[in-house]
Amino acid sequence: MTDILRSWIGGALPDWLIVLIAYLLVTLIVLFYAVGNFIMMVWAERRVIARMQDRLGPNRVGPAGLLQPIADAVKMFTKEDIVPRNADRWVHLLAPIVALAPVAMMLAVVPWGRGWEPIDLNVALLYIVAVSAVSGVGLMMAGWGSNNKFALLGAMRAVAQLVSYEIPAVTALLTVVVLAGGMSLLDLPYMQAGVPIMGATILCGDPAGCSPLLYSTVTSFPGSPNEPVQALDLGLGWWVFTPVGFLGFLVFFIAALAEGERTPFDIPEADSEIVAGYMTEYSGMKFATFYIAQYILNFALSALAATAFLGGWQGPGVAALANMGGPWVHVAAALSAFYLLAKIWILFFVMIWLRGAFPRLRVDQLMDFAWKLLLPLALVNIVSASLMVGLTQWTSAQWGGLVNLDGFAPWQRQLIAVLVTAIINIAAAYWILAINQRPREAEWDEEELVIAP
Amino acid sequence: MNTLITVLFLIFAAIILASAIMTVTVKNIVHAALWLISSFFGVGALYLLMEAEFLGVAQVLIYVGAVSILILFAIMLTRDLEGSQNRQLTPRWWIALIVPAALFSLLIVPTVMTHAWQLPPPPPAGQPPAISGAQQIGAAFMREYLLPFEVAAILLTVAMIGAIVVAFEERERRRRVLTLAEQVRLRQRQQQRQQPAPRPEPAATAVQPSEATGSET
Amino acid sequence: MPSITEAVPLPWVLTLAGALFCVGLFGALSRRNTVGILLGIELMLNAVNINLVAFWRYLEPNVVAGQTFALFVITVAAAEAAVGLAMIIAIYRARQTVNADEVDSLRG
Amino acid sequence: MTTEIQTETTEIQTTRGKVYVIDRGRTTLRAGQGLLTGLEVVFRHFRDALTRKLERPSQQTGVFTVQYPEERLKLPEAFRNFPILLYDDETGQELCTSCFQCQRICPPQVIHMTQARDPATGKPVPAVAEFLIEYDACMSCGLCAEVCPFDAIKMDHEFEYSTDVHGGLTLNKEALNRPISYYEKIAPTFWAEVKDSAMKKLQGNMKRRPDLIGVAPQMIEKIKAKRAEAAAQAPAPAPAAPEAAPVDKAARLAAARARAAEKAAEAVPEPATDSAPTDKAARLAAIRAANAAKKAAAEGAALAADAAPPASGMPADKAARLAAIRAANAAKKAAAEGAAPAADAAPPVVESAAPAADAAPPASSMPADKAARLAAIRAANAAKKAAAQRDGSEE
Repeated sequence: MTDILRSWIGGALPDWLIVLIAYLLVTLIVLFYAVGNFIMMVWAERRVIARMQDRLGPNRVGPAGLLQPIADAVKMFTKEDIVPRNADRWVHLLAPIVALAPVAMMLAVVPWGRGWEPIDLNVALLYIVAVSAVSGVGLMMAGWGSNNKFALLGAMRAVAQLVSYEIPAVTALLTVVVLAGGMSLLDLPYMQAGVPIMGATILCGDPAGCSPLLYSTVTSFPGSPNEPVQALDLGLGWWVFTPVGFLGFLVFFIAALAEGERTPFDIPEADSEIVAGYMTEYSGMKFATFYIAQYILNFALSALAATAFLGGWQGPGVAALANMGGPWVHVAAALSAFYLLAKIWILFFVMIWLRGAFPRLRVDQLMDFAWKLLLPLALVNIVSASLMVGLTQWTSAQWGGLVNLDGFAPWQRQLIAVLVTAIINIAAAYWILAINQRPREAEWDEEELVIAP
Repeated sequence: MNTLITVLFLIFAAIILASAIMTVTVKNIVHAALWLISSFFGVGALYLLMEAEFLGVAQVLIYVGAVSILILFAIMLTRDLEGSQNRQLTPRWWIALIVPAALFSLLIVPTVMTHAWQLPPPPPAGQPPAISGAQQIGAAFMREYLLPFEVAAILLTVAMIGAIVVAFEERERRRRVLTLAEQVRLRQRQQQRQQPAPRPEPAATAVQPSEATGSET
Repeated sequence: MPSITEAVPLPWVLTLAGALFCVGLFGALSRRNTVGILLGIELMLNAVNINLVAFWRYLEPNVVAGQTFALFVITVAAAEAAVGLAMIIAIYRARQTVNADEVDSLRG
Repeated sequence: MTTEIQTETTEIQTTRGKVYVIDRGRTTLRAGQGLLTGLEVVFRHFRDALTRKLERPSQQTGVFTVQYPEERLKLPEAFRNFPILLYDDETGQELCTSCFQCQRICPPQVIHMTQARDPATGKPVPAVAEFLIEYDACMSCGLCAEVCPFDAIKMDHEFEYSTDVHGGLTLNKEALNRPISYYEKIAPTFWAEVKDSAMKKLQGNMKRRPDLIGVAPQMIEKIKAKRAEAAAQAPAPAPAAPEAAPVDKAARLAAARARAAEKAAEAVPEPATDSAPTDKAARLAAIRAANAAKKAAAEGAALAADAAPPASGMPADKAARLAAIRAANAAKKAAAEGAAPAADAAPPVVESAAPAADAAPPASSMPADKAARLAAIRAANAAKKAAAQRDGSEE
């Protein structure tokens, strides 16, 4: 963007101003993209959940009810802004902003398409995690500043949930860090080129005879410091197809559900128990701000899950188009952006689906689930990820002579790694599920049991 | 460009100091904690300005995302104390003011200003200075700082266990609430125990409401 | 690429850190509320971290010692906050107060 | 998917209530299997809701939404929203007689009415002059419709009354009026139950309403037009049989009346509870009275035919009166003749005579009505006297 602006306005403006304008423009574009998606998500959620409940959903405003979010927005704008008399005015006012701002900041580092990256931050994954943790402060402020028991209770629940689910989420993302050998989000889609399960390990035998439509230059298969190679590239080497990536994706997605306060983890705003949680005392635009924050958080988390595990913008045809060069590169970029958007929306559909299917968890179930199931699985997964990297890339010297895979072709090593990690992960999943089961009837100690009143 | 950085530094410094002063002076302890968060943010931004990206992000993650949330939780678990009637400062707070003020004006500023700092020579033009990032930090932790790293890990574990032990609220009994199915199963078992010789017809095992209340025993 | 080393002299940064430390010290000394004391301590730790990072950036940008130590400080701060707050909660449970003045007996 | 459950059900009392335990044999759920089943069910609903509409209640998936303004569910007949007033399609006569029953019973007191008065005499007429219902305060209890003896007020199915006019929900008679055919359409079985009695009562009331009083406001113009039309057509056939018509009419009327009397006598209601003979005697008396009435009517008709100058209903009226008197006499005689046990049955006789007398007056003229009532009263008195005599002689 900076370069384009430089070429347009050239020397008319000082360079720093051009940089500033470019950043502002990119920010605006990303924010509008997110808000546009938010609008569509609100509409889609209502329509889809309605169909799941054998209803039609909003279909009056505009074609198929598409303008319903606009109508809602108008309603929100024109509503009275009510601040409870004993509320802490400033905290009450700032809370929605503090909740929304970090969520919007998360969008800055996501690569939205091939070459469409707002910011290249080399600690992007950590940045996303850090920034998403900040919104907890906003929730706490909302709960405390409202001077309302329900709000405070909701805020405490929300923050407790956010903090405890951050740990499995971060641990699952660590898998990606191990696989990628870095925390930059930009490299992740490039590393997920190739074919399912095997990744970019099926190399071109004869560099001259490989069609650029099927083969592309891959600088590294996961984390490898090797020379660039020509590998078969269908844009499908997503990590979710490997055992490590699959388990990591599951854990991360579940944790993301909890962080985004989606059903079945919508305990903080359980409307049947505590009205609307921390949003109880909010109305009008402030409420809308929370609402937007929640949906954009879901959007960003879906984007992160898609980028980290589902190949991001990677998809069939992107590499081929990019290899054709010239204007096709832009077509490839557009196609890749579409792929990412499609993945985000599929994940969002799953979120709606889960909301349609499952009831809300209790708080203790929620905590049990995070600490007794997700976290052990994620920890085991990190071990698997390390093994995966070691088996595919380390030389026998790095292994200290324990394992010698130097003579194998990349695809053979990949296959071995996939098998080993699959065994480890499946065994671990069975074991952890088994020890988490309720005690069998034969093992009941009747003194310990309490019959619910 | 340098002016921009200077201005940014001054802004961040102002945010940090103003927030810190508010933190130690406001009456409402929740507000103090919120001002502290603002100060943490300023420090994080300063780290980014000093090109310590990893540290800046870690600052936000740990201080803002964890420590301040912990503090807010603690405040809210020990409520009714931030009432404005309560004096927030000790009776001899002016002594507490004199000591840091003296420390700052008599010791820190003269030392910092007069000391001859041996700054490394600026790198040759057009070549950015080599700045260590996240990867170097990771490598350092695994090599020369392995022992401190492990100690830190143990410290964190100890802190976690300690925090749980200290704050643990002992209940009379840890109990598990049965699901309805389990409750039914339990009834059946108790029933079987009460009737060691089960009657032949299965209908007899059906529990009548009056029996189930335990009047038989 | 401009850097902070050219734009801001090191003493400024160190003065900022010193000022922050003194503010934190004042907070830790003057507050009656134990949570308030903890806030002051957090400020002081942050001041130290600024110093460490500044020294790393200005004096030895190639050596990660400064950042590493800052990370250790953060670790310790987190541990301290966790244990300290747990203690505050325990004290509150036992005595219904978090005032440092009133907690003057060594008996639990 | 019908799996038959062979094992018997046991019930177990728990703290949360009674639980019926069905042993379905061995079922083991693996971890997450239940969750996946739930997802599958929801997805099936989602898929089917995209493709089809729920048509039969037996279908479990598919959109069941009714898109209200365009599509509507058929309302059940007993649905009640706000009350309406009925009027006769043909004559435009309202069924309401302003008896004030509904006004009295209305719990929120939203019904208000004024009785119509004859402009000539100033006397009240069994018709309503103005009728107001405040729909906005109506609670749709339907008591007014329950209590109405003339089936004039009924509960409507219409429920779309939103308005932004303050006071726009206070409806007057014109707004409340609906033709009977409308009510018959929305509640056919309900109307069929009350149709006959309602129409009969209306016939009775119509006689006591001079001119256009009691005609639904929206029908007045139509009725006038119809009358004008009828007037335009009437002169043509009138000269052809100027005499025969009225006489004929009177005769037919008398016959009808006699038949009615007969019928009424046959259908002697409850009072004769204790003994069959009494009943029989009473019926006998009634039949005789009817016969007498018939004869009298026939005579009267003849007389009328003789005596009547061509035109109006007055002579016929006279004849009718005569017939009534004769009927009364006959009844008196019958009562006197009646056996001792008939004493108890006297009221039925009176009753049977009264309808006959009531039915007597033609058209709508007051005097005739009066005369008939007089005759009836006389008949009743005679019967009573006869009964008293019987009683006395018995003792």
